[in-house]
Amino acid sequence: MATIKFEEALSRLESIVAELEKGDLPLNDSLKIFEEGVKISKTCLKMLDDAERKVEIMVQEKDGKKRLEAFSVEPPKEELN
Amino acid sequence: MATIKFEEALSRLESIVAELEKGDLPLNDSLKIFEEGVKISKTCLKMLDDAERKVEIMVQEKDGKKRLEAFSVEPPKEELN
Amino acid sequence: MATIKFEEALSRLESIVAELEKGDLPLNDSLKIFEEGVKISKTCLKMLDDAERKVEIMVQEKDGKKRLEAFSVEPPKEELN
Amino acid sequence: MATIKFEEALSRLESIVAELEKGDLPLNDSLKIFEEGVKISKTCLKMLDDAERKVEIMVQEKDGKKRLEAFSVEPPKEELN
Amino acid sequence: MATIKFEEALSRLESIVAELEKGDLPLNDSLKIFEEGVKISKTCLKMLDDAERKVEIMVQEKDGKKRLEAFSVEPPKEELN
Amino acid sequence: MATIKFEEALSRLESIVAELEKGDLPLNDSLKIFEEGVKISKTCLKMLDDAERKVEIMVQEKDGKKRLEAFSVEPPKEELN
Amino acid sequence: MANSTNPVLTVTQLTSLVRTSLESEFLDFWLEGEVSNVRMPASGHMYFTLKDANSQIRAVAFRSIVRQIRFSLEDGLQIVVRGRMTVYEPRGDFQVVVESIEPKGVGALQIAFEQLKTRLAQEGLFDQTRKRGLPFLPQKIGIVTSLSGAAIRDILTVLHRRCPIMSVVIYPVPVQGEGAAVRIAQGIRQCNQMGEVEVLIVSRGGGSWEDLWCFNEEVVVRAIADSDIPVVSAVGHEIDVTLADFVADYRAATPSSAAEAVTPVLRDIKESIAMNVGRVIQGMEHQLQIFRHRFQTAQSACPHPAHIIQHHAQCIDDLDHRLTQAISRVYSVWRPRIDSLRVSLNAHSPRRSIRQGSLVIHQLLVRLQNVLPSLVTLKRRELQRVITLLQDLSPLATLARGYSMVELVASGDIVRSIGDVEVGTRIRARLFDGHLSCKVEKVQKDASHLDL
Repeated sequence: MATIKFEEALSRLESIVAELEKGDLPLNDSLKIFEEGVKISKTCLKMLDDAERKVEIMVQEKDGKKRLEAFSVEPPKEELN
Repeated sequence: MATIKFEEALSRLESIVAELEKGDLPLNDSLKIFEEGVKISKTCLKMLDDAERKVEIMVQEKDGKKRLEAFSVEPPKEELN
Repeated sequence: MATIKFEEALSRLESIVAELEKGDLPLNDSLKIFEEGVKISKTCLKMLDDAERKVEIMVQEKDGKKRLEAFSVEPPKEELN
Repeated sequence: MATIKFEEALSRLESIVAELEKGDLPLNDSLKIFEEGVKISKTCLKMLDDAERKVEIMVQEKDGKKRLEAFSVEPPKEELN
Repeated sequence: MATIKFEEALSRLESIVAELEKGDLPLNDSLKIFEEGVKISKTCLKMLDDAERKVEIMVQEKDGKKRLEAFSVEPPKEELN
Repeated sequence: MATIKFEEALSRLESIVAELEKGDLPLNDSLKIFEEGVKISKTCLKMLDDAERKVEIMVQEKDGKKRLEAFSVEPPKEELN
Repeated sequence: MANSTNPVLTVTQLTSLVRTSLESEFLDFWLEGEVSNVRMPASGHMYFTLKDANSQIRAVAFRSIVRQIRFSLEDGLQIVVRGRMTVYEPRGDFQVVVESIEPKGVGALQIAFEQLKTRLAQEGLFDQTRKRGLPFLPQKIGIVTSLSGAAIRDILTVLHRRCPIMSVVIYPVPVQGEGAAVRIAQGIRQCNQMGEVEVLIVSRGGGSWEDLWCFNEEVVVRAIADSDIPVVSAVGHEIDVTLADFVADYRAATPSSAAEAVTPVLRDIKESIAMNVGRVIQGMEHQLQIFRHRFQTAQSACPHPAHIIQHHAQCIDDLDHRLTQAISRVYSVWRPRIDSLRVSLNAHSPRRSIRQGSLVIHQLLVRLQNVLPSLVTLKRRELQRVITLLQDLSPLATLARGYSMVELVASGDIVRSIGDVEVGTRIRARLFDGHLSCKVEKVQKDASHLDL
């Protein structure tokens, strides 16, 4: 669901850019969407910056229960970083 | 002041200037519209300044802490709140 | 004084001068309209003084404190009040 | 004195002079109209003087203090009061 | 005396003189009209004196003090009283 | 005496003279009318003197003292008394 | 068909009729033969000939089909194609339009594949309308694959390279052999149950047709079809096509391209955001500049009312000056007029007539004074003459000659005779210069008197 917002935010940002670049908005409206645009971009960037990579693996216990466990990337994977 | 739009104020100012330039107004009327013009130009200026400050602040906030600190040592900006 | 318009006063003064310059008025009438003319010209000058002061104040307000102080050290301006 | 108009007085004076010039009046009548003529000429002069003084005063008042002071050092003007 | 006009008195005087000069009046009548003539002439002269004094006064009043003093040093005028 | 007119007296006197000239009157009557004639002539003379004095007085009154004196030095006038 | 009534056909008409006829007759058939004359021009379509001992026929595989061929077509290869007939009208050639190509000899597996595919297709599982879009930037990705294969490595590598923040949940499953299909389907369902991921990659590396077979099994296909989470399939190499590929929302040719399909490049996103926000700021600043410029233009063009006021003040000064001039001109007209009237009045004062009157009166007076004395003198002269006459005639002259006249005192009667008196009578004797009062003493008659 957060991804939908993110996408919407990005497209909103794009339409803000288009509208501001047309330049035919009243000052107040421009200011508002400017503010909105800046906020959106901050929010988006923050989302991207704040996200932490987690690689997990679903494992099955002996009792048959399943749970997620951190998946340690194998040595060959290290090379990828 | 918040109720009048910048564009309306600006276009009123422009029509005042046009009328004053025509120069065929009675003294009293030219005084009155000059006064109005002065007021409106103050309003416009304030609106513009406010808008610019807002933009600056937002841009600085966007650009993070460093700029923000640069702000806080500028006392004149504080007075404007 | 506020009720009569400057332009009306000015045109009355012009017609008084014209009538006096024609020179065919009875003495008494000449005196009367001369007196009226003098009054009107005083009134007009006062109106103009008022207008000037008003404009000055407006401009001072517009330009803020600095000008105001600059003004208050101009003694000739004080005499006009 | 105020009830008679200067112009009427002046034209009466003219007809008195004309009648006196004809010279065929009885003594009494010529005395009477001469007397009237003298009175009228005094009246006229006074009217004119008054008018002129009034005008002077008005002009002085009109021209304000500076002129007034300039006047008060002109002794000949004082005699006219 | 005030009721008789100067001109009537004068013409009466003239006819008295004429009749007396004709010389055909009785002594008594002559005496009577002579007496009348003398009276009339006195009256006339008085009228003239009065008139002159009146005129002088009028002229003096008109011309003010200076003329009055100028008059009072004219001895010939005094003799007429 | 005042009732009789100078001219009547004179004509009576002339008729007395005429009667006396006729000479046919008794001495007695002659004497009587002669005496009457003398009386009348005296009366007439007095009338004339009176008239003369009267004129003098009137003339003096008219002209005042000086003339009176002027008169009184006119000897011919004295003779008439 | 009656020859006599048949109209003459044009070539085009005939060709078109033949095509229609062929196409409706040979709509779907399997054809076996040897490949020759393989030709693949730039269009990406593939043209070849199929032949057997006696005949040959032209065949065309259009680009979309060519892409699905999981083996390379070479001359001499025995293949089975599924296709339909058509006529290439410009040349009048009839040809097979190939729908799918399989090497000859796949046998029952292939048939089963085709049968399941047809059934599921009829159910609508492969409809394009069922396919869902992939999320733009999923927070978490699920991967259903084997831990041992190259696929997981490739996927993780690509994910990390493109989007280092991407979280992953791996559902390890066997991807070949007995029971693999069920485990794969379980993995898919499990993933849906956990609900943590936004997109799911179902994958395995390359292998033989048989190795990949579990991805053609119905349980897997249905698990994919039932998934609430969009599924990306990446099975084998590019040429390998499984039913899982048909049912997936997106078919990736390889595990790497599956990873690419589910993640954007993070750096690109950030750059795009940064660029957009830059444009937002610029746009705003530009607009502010335009407004400020417009405002400053208006403000600096505003005329100051002081000019107007000064103009008016000058006007009034001028009028004021004219006013004063005009009024003094009024006086300069009136005053000389009065002065000249006063001079005329004085010149014609009654003094002159008074003086003249007095002159006339004095003249009359002189005449008056002269006339009466001369009148009196005249009268006196007249009187004198009469008086002289009277004196000349005076009876007293007689008396003066010595006569006297006697009269009675008592009666005044003249005494004419001695008889008029007696002794003692008082008488008066008149002489020429007076009278005497006497008393008669004696009466004596005179002798000389003659009595007649």
